[in-house]
Amino acid sequence: MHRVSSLQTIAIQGRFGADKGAPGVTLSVVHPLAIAMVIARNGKSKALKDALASLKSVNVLWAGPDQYYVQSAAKSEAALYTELKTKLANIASVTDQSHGRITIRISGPKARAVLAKGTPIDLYTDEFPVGKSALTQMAHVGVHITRTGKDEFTLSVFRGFSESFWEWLTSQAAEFGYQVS
Amino acid sequence: MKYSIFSLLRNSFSGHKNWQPAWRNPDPKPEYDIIIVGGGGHGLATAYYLAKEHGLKNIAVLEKSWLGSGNIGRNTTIIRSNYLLPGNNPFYELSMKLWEGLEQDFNFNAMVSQRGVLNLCHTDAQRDAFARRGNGMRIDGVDAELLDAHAVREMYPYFDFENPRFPIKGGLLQRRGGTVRHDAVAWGFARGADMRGVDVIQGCEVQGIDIENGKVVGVQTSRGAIKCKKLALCAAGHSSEVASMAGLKLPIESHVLQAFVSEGLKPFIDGVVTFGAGHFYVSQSDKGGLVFGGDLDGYNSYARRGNLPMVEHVVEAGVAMIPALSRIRTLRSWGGVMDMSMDGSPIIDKTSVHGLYLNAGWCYGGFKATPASGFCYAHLIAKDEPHEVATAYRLDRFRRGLVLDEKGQGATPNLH
Amino acid sequence: MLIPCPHCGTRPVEEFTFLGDATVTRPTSLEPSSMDAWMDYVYLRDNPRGDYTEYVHHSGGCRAWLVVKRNTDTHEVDSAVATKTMKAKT
Amino acid sequence: MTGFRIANGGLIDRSTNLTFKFDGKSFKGHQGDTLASALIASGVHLMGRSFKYHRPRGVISAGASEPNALVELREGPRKEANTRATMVELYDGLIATSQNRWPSLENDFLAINSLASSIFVAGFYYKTFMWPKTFWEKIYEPLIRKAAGLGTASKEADPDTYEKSYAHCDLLVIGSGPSGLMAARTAARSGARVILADEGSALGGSLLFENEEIDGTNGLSFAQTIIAELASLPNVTLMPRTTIFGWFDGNIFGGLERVNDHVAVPPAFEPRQRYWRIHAKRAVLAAGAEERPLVFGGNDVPGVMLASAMRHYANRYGAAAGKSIAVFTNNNSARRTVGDMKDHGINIAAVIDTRKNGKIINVKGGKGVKSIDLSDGSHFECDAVAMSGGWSPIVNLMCHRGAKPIWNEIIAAFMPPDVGPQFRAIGSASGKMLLSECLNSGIVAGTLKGKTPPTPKCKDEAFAIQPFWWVKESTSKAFIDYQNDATAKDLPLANREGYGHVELAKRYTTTGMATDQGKLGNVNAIAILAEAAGKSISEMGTTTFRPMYTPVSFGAFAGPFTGHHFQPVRKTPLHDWAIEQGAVFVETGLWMRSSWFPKAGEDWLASASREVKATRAGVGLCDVSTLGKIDIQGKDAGAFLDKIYCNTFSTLAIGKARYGLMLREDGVVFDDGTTSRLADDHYLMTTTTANAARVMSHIEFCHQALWPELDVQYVSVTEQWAQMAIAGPKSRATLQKLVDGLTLNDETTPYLAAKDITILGGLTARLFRISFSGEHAYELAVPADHGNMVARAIMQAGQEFEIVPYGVEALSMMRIEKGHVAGGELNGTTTAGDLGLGKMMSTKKDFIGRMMATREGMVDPARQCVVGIRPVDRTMKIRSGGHLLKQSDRPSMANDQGYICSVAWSPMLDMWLGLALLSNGRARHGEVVKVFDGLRGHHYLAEICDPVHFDPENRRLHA
Repeated sequence: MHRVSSLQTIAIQGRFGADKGAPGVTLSVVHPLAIAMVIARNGKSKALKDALASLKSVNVLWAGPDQYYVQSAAKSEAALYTELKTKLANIASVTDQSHGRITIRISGPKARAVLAKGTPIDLYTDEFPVGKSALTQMAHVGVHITRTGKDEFTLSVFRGFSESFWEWLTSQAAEFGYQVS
Repeated sequence: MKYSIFSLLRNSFSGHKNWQPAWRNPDPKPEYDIIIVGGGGHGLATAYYLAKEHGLKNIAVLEKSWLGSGNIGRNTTIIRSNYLLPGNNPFYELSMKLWEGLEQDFNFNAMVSQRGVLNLCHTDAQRDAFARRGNGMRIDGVDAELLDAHAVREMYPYFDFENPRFPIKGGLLQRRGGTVRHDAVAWGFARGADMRGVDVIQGCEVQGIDIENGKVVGVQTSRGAIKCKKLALCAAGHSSEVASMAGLKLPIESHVLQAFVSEGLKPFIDGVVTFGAGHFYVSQSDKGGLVFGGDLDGYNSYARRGNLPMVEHVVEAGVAMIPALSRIRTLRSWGGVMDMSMDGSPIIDKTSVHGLYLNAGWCYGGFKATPASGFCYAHLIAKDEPHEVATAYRLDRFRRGLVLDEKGQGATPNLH
Repeated sequence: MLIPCPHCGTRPVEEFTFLGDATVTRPTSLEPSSMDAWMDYVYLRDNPRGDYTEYVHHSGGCRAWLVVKRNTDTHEVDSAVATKTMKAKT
Repeated sequence: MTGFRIANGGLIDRSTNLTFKFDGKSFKGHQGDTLASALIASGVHLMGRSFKYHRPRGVISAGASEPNALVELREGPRKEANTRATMVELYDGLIATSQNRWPSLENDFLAINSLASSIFVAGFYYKTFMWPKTFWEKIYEPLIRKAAGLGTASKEADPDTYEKSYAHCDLLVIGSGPSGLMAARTAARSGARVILADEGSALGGSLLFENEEIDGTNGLSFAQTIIAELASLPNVTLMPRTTIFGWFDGNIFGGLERVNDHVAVPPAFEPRQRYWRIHAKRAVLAAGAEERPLVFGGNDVPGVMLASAMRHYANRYGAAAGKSIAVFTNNNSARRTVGDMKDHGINIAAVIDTRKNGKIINVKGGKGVKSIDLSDGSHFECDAVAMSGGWSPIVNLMCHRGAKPIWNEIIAAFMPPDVGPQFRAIGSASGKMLLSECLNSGIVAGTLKGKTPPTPKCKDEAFAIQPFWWVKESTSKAFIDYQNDATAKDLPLANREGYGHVELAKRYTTTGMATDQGKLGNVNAIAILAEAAGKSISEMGTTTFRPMYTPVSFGAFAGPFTGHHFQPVRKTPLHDWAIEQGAVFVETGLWMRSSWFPKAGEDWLASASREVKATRAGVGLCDVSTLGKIDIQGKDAGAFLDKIYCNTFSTLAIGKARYGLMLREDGVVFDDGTTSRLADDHYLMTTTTANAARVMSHIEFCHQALWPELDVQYVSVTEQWAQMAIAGPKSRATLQKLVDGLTLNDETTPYLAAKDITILGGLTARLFRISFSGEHAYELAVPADHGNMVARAIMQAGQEFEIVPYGVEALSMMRIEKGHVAGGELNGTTTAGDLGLGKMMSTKKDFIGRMMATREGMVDPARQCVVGIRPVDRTMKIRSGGHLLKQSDRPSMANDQGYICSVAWSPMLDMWLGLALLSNGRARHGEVVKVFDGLRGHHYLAEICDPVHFDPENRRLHA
């Protein structure tokens, strides 16, 4: 069934903010996305890590002690959930969060400068390399952040905050000029 | 020398060379009937009322630093008697009545200024709670008014009524609330106590409490041992430390509370206003600075300084309430150490040690209580029984399940 | 103030929530005679000036509860350990 | 020199002509000027009036410590009071107005205060204005308030924006003078991440105006070369116009960047200012030293200024403070002023050195210097006086965490304390008075690894000082704190009256409490107070240094979180549907909830009443997505819930829901909600909207800190599910149209059933048969992205039953009709017993709050407990917050019996009714009490009854 993102009518494509040549950042909403939270059962930390390592065509992102977001853009949320339930039985608790979180990708030369207006995490490449995920706060909202490239990050927030968070993010990007794609 | 315009004029002719010290600077005597630990507002007020109301003379107030260096010297100067619970209301109203005659009483202008305290509400639930509180005041004849948004706008048209996150729906106003020049309260009580024979001793730190057979007999201080018949602890912020010298453990944690002042301005805001959708309250001193504050920093601390997150938290709320604050500048921040009690209410009581009394746990509401706290503590010390308006402030209320929890937060001191 | 979260690395105080003394232990007895111990647990605190051991929640991060050793005078933080790890060791 | 503009040199661009207005009069200046320098170059010295005596005052410094030249900058909503003219970069069209004067700066009526100054000594107001008592608020105080204060703030909303940002570095260098530049370059060359911040508009510090020679070149080009190198390095961030205003725990520094204060209006999309939180592994304080005024009669006459400020204006801005200048000093740094002024062709009328040839006793002149009288009886004409009382290292930041500075006899100044390797002072901020020492200390501090590079060669000028604190022979006033008009005589007076401790003297005389926070005057004050008290300066000590080093705008601290963005808005998955239905929203915490759904002409009461009636008659749909939902799994999930709830959940059957009540450890009710068992090891907890976050933290604490051995995992799923209450006798028929392959009846879906189903041909959903309204009702949860679509489908399905959307107002009416407790009763002070739920507390297990709930006060029968209440006169409106009295009792708190917590209009019973907390209330059903609502002038009789006003037998629930 067709999923409607909470930013469907908010994140309108186009070029916004200051015009200083190429946009400082590009923003896009990653939707639809299947997301499951998996949390290791008692004493199963290692077993879960191993099991997750063997999964195919999913992203596994650290999301707290013994907790991970498993993401897939290709699978349906039901398929991902069922697969994980089966494969991780007795190893982890699995919860569908596909609809609970909105994921936004931010990329471009000013991505770090925009995010520094929100998070206290040092996003300097040496300190926060590609592939690393962290949990933090930006603009009074809890954010799960992952570095996906030298100048590219994904941010995920609770669905209900997504519009408010989008407004903040775009207002902070405006001085550099931004593209929504 | 009595202070008045005449004494001031007289002294101006002699180049102000003849002013006498506002209080003596006595050395401690070997023994007192009553020793009060802590030369802050409450300690000095206690000494003053012991002398004035109970005719007791042989009293010392021991202050480890300079007079008024504790929370009396680092608060936001607000007075009010708009409490919710039956155990609190009469006490704070007594305090308000004492404030109203205080300056003439101790012959010191502390600038008691009743320009009103307005608490804003932003939801129906908050308004209901204000109605309950306001009626709890009115039922005892204390002034309280419930304002709607229109009435608030009449008073403060430049608040954010147009584009707020949480619209102002009204407020609870106590017109008799206001501010007092805080340092002057300490000085006035010190002068008043001194004139009545109390020894106010600065730079005298209590380092030990001498107990024999379950009874207090004296204290060890940085200026030697001093004997006493009764010992009254009054060291808010540090009550746990002082009480531990007598082997007592208290239902108290120490927390830091920041406050701020802006650069001096021509009249900007007349009364005291508290924001109901965030932690912010503000008033303007006679000198022109906006005095404002908010919530505790949140962590246990004995440091008289805070950190940036609470500064932001408070100021965000301030600008949300009054957008015009934006271009005004914050001049200075400071921090005080609060006795945060487990139910957010104070303790005025005897302890399990004979002759040892406790006045503690004022959280961040101690300033407005200063006169009543001194008055009731003096009553307790002199008569060995609580004053009728302070009966809810007993130490055994925790054990008995009779806590006085205005905010309904339970045993989490940093949430009160 | 910075707190070295064992899961997230060093983060500033704005991401944390403080609960207070972590040296108190929840009694197990439900007998009326254990009321003193319960009073101690729920209400009474040493409230030391100086070294302090406290429960801290990384509420704005990984949401782990930590036991933090911190000085209440200087605010210097000595260590932060996840409560789960601590309890598992004892 | 034309007028007071020196013909050439300096860092101003003489090819630009900027026009600006001061007090309505037009002036011209150049790019690179400050407002102060442009006014001085225009021959204007009178820039302000003092606080108490309204004395004419001119600029005294060239930087952030300026106490006198404060102006209202800009107009309308952008007006900023108390802006230091010395820090304002000139831009075309600038408008500034002097302040604290009436009617004009030239002729200030309140200068009359000066005549009464023999009465207006320190602390005079504590001794008077007490009689008659009522006069304080009516007469004295309003006059005082009007006269006090400095600038007038705008009351309009600020049109500009502000930002916040974090920064991280290996080394933060505060100040970009000789030592700061060396530290930054040395660290940067070794690859460290460096931030160089300076309060000034340009980097370079004292090298921007002092004549120095370093490495064979002049100091300015030496600085410019280094700055260019730093600017080219990717690991260096240069932050001019950035004040580091505070040092905080964790070596975190607060900074204020004045991004666009140097232009009339910020460019589009750019903030006015940006507030920085800088996390620095190490930092060095290279803020330099502050020159001190000397204390002598008339040291406040416009035209008297610091010797270094005078050469700052001349060398950097080409602005001459006068044509004939007297120099007054106690140290040899002022020699530079003499030399520089001569180089600019300015006459030196006299050089008075306290170490050699006496003192200035009085400065003559009202609104500008005319002449000086010396201690030897001589008299000189001059139009400006340069003074130097020595140099104070700018130690402020290093003292922000409680350390005290240390008095040094040799340089007669307070030195920064040792606060550890994370933060060190260098250069003149550390008391180094020779240029070579400053350069060297910067290099040493910048060497984070490897060998220390060599120090550039330079010419040093020897420094010597003989402290001199107060020309006591002066007959006119000698000022310590310029802005607050504290004079030298005030300090001995304070000591005489018992306020001799430095902190008491500060408070009594207000010395150091002005907008400059004693930057210029405090050391002089301490020295004079020490002498009066017979103590050494070291014994006297300083007052406390606190943030902000220089004042910071509220706007910067608030950043973008103002107005509607004060807190984030949280929207439910049904928000769009609710808008389509015409919802009026209400803030509930951060959530926007639909409150009522008015039809044309309806107010909230009419709308909500109609919603209730339609729901109770047919079917209604309510968005309950905001309730907290926590997914709890694990083999010990049931055992864990038994600890959290006072009732038992481990015995709950799979596929069933149960109402749960949780207490705090002190025995008071914490939260309630319905929790379902979805599988053997899987529960779904719901919490109230208000407590959702707190319950989650509580669960995390209980598991991680108390019972980590339990195998339990939990995660919030509040946002995953759109949840809808479908209530009313036609709810089943409505829902039946949506569900796939399931006949809804009491067998398949009994009361309190909880099951996974699919709807609309395969959409995952969860169905709960639970009710808050008292009706036969369900809650249906679907994944959030489908929320709006499903709500529309339900509306479609219910059309034949005249389905209505209902909001929280209707919800509240129905729950009060049914006597269900909510926020008004779950107020953090009520026990399970108070709420009539005492029997829920299990006696067979430990749970949070069990023991404390048994204390005598918690089980006292006289406690206030929940009852129903209705007016005896059924036509009367009642309101929450009224207090309850026995009919025979007079109003007083002592007689207080309780209060009304929640009220609602009951559309079903056609009257106002409510819930109240009443002492021993359960035994008092049927009693008539007096309601005291003095706040709204309303006193009436009300009847106490069972809290369940409507359908007490719960027939509708099971219908």
